[in-house]
Amino acid sequence: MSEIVETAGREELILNMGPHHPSTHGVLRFVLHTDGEIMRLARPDIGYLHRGLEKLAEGQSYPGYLPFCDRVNYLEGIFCEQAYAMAVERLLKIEVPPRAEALRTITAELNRIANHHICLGCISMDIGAYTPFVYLLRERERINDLMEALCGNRLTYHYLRLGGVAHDADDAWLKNALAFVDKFERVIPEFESLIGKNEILVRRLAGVASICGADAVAYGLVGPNLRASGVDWDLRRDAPYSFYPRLSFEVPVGKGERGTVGDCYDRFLVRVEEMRQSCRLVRQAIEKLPAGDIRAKVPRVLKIPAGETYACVEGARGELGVYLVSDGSDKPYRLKWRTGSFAAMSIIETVSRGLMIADLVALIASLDVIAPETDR
Amino acid sequence: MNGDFTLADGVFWLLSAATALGGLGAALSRNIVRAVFFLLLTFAGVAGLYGLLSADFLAAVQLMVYVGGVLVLMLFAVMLTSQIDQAHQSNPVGSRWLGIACGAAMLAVLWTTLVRAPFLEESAPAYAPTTAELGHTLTGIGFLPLLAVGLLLCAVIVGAVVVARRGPGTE
Amino acid sequence: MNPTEIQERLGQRLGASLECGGAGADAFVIVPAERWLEAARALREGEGLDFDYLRSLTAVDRPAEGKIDVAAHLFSYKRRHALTLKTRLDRAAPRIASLGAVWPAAHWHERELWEMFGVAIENHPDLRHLLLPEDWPGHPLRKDYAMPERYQGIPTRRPAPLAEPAAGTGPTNTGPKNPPEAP
Amino acid sequence: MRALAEYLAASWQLSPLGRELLSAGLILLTAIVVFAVALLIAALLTWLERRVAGRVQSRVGPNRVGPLGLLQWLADGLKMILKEDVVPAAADRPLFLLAPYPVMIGVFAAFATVPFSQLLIAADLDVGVLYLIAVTSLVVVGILMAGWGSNNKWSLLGGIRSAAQIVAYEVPAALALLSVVVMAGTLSLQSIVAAQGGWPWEWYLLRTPFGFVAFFIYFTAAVAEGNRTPFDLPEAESELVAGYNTEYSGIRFGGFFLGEFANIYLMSAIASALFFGGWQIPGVTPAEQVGSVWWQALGFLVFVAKAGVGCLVVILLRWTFPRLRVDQLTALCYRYLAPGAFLCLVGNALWIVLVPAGSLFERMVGYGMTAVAAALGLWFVLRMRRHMVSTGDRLDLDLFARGHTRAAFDPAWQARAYGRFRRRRPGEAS
Repeated sequence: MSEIVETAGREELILNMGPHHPSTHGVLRFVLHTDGEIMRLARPDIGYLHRGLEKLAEGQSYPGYLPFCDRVNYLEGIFCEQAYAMAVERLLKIEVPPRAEALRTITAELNRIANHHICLGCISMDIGAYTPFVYLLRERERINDLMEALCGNRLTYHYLRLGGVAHDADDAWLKNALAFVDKFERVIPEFESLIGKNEILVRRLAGVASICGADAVAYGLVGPNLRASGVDWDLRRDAPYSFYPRLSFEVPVGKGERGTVGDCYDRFLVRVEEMRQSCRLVRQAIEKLPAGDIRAKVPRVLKIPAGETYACVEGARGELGVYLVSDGSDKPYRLKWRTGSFAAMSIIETVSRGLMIADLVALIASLDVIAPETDR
Repeated sequence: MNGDFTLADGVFWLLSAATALGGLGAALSRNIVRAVFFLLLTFAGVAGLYGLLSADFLAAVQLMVYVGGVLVLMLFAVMLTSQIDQAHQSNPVGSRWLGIACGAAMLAVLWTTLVRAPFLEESAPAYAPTTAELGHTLTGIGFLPLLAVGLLLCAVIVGAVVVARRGPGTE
Repeated sequence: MNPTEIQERLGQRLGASLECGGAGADAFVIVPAERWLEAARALREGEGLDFDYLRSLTAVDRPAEGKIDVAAHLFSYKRRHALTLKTRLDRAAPRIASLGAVWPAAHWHERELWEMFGVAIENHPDLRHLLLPEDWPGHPLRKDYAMPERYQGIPTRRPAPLAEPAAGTGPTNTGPKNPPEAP
Repeated sequence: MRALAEYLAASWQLSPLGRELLSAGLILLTAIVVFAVALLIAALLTWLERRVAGRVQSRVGPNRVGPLGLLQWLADGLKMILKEDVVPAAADRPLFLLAPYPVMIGVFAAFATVPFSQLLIAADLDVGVLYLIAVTSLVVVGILMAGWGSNNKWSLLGGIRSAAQIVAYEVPAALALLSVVVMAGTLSLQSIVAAQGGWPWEWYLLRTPFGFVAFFIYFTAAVAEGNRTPFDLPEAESELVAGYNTEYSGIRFGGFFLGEFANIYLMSAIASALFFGGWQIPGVTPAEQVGSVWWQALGFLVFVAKAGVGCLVVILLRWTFPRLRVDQLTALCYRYLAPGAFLCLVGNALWIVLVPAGSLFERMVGYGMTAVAAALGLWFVLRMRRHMVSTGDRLDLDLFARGHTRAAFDPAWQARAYGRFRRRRPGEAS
């Protein structure tokens, strides 16, 4: 019945996981070579969500491409917008008003929390616990409400503009955002005690699929995945941009608390801690919110002098970069997205050798890979 | 077996037919997995016959051990076999005549036993509980054999653990 | 180390004077295509350079000049400096060595480079299409790429959903009318 | 039952064959009643599961069909019956088609020995406990049939996982049950219940420390045998799609589904009968119960309530815990549960030899353990309350909620804030 392939004296079962498998987030396919439950090889097959966003950019005006940015990764729209906006602003040499920078930071950190909600929820769901996912979605709903009140959209925000942001936040909004942060800071320890310290979860994640720091760097892992592997690097702190230089926060690094450094559990913990730090950042940014304009003067028809730049922000999945090449016209000549999921996806094949099927699921979830961002 | 045809007779014939059919299916099926599933019919039929003979304890044990244990283990072994897609033939062709000879010999033995046995005619089957009696036998007169069997099984388990441990560990 | 120092040191190691440019984080060095791998190695292992992180590897098609520019964005976690390593390939027959041995991350980027720009990668262990179907024709990110009208018999464009379809072209609606016609 | 048959046969003056046919008919009738009851229980459990899941996940759950969604199971059942029963082209057809039956037979036949009350039992077999273990072992055969017959690799993996799991966990489950059997000295479920008492310290759960441990071992093993989270590996959605029933649709899927839910009730019922005193009412001896219809009814309610609590726990477990990995699952069984269950069996056997029945010591142990259990329960409730308070949530156990949502923020503010983005009709003032 099943194709069983003889390779080097071993029998392998070839399993097709996806593109419509419950735990391949988005549309994503893995070809598994297994020996019973043990994996010999897991080869990702991506491209099911390739929308040609880079090619599309070549036909759009500079401001006109902004809404497309949200679609690069629907879970961290603000970051994608910000990376693109920063690239354009750098080529145009525009100063963004401080109030706009602060608003960008506030929304970005809220977006980061919302993204980690999904990621942590998916980790617990993929290893069998459904309820934490729903609890996190419930909290995330409040972020969606806030974003909707601020910019009218719940997921693909289109909040940033070149040189600023679209809408100003009034006092009521800021008060509500603070109220959310206050409540959410109390929710995090509860989440930890509900699922994060659950012995089954710990045993399913700790020591599983460790990625050492050298490997993480070599394969270009970024953000929480990189930090979980023990590399202390955060663009917000180490290459400061936007409003971050005026805020203080800590960068969590994986310590291998229950297993080895860089295992799935470290990736889980780092994200939990990042949510806590994001709360701090939102609170500080609201407290220090400067008065003033929310948008710099930008000509209506944008022509950017020829040149090129690589701008990156610390997105929810780590470094999210835009390589923008301009030829002096009003449309990008070439635009390249450098995304965290792309790198994370490329390491799966190496890391997955010798894991069990259940571990692969945990690995995919804990790397927080998401198909649209990989495929663009 | 003089007297009227009773319902118990009907049930007996039904169960016997199921048992025999299951056995035939297991022997003749060309698909090894199906052959194992035919055995399920045989085992269940035998359990039913035990039940009919008011040996309810034996019936339950038959189901538990043969269906829950032996059959599942067989299925396990079959499903984990690597060349399962080629193994549609349950027996190599060469030994068919040998099999028939063995079967005939077995039949002869059974037939002789059947003919020679002095069957006692018992009018009504006794629906008396057998469990307590069995328990007393096992802990009384049958205690030593029980202990011996237990020791043997223990040794088997230890042996199996040792063998299993050596297997994947050495790779 | 600041960009000029990096550029100088790389020039020393390769024993050639290199075309440099850019400022700050966007500083770049252009190396000849045949010294691509050598330059990458030098940057990865060179004393004081230590570029351990390949941010991205991509290309820009410049049909006017008959070139394809390949750009590798590099960064060093150890030294905290960045550099863009570039090379210019002949657009007619672009060929380049694989950087996979230097940075494993390059493998997937190179597969994308190959399918999107048609840049042949030498010594790539697993050169297959990454994002596109295996039999997709052409290299979409080239400037002169024309989308095929059909792929495997499937139209690649659909009529604008709001436009009135010309008679006989669009799919015929055989189901119930929507909105239902008033009785 | 036999008395009824004798009575009817005598009053109708039947021939011997007629008598047999009558008793056969009565048996058939009983079987149908048992099947119907089990089916109804399973169907209601699906409602309970979804409703509890809803409350656990701070949503409402099914509330459209019938009052409080109570008829949801009927709608689901109808849907399943009406749906096409798809058989994959490459499947092993007979095995695929037959697979749900062993599962259903295994579970539903076991209901015959469930002592719902002192008199309400279809067949009080002398080998009751053994019969239960034997009949439920049919389930695994059905699952293997499904896994193999589907000709789907995920199904096969699920089937093999399931078989390994059930075979492994049958050992501790049976041993844990035997440790009660040793105490009662009988295999008949009715007699085991009768040997206990109504008060908690008379239950086998709290009478000896070994019984207490044995209960948890049995419960864990039974959850594992029933393929429920945290042991739901055979149908682990995020790993094996849906395991052995991936390819099933329509009523055949319904068979597996109902079998699973009937199994939840079955295991809770067995636990209730063997460890929690079954239908025993505190302060009422079995002899007093026999005569009165009202005591019988109360006993039935007591039993159903105890089993219901068991079901609730199983359901709550599912919505709380992550799932184990295959190697952890088998390690748990072979390393801890099986030896533990064996120790309980030996411990209980020694207990009956060493501790005289009805002695002061035995009673003191019972009281002490009851106190400890009550303290543990209280601690659990308080802990839960503390967590609730710290997040600002409120305890919302209302299973019969008709549905309400709470706005995250002040609704008036939200309406005003969103209003800015509402598309204005032409001519409307901003």
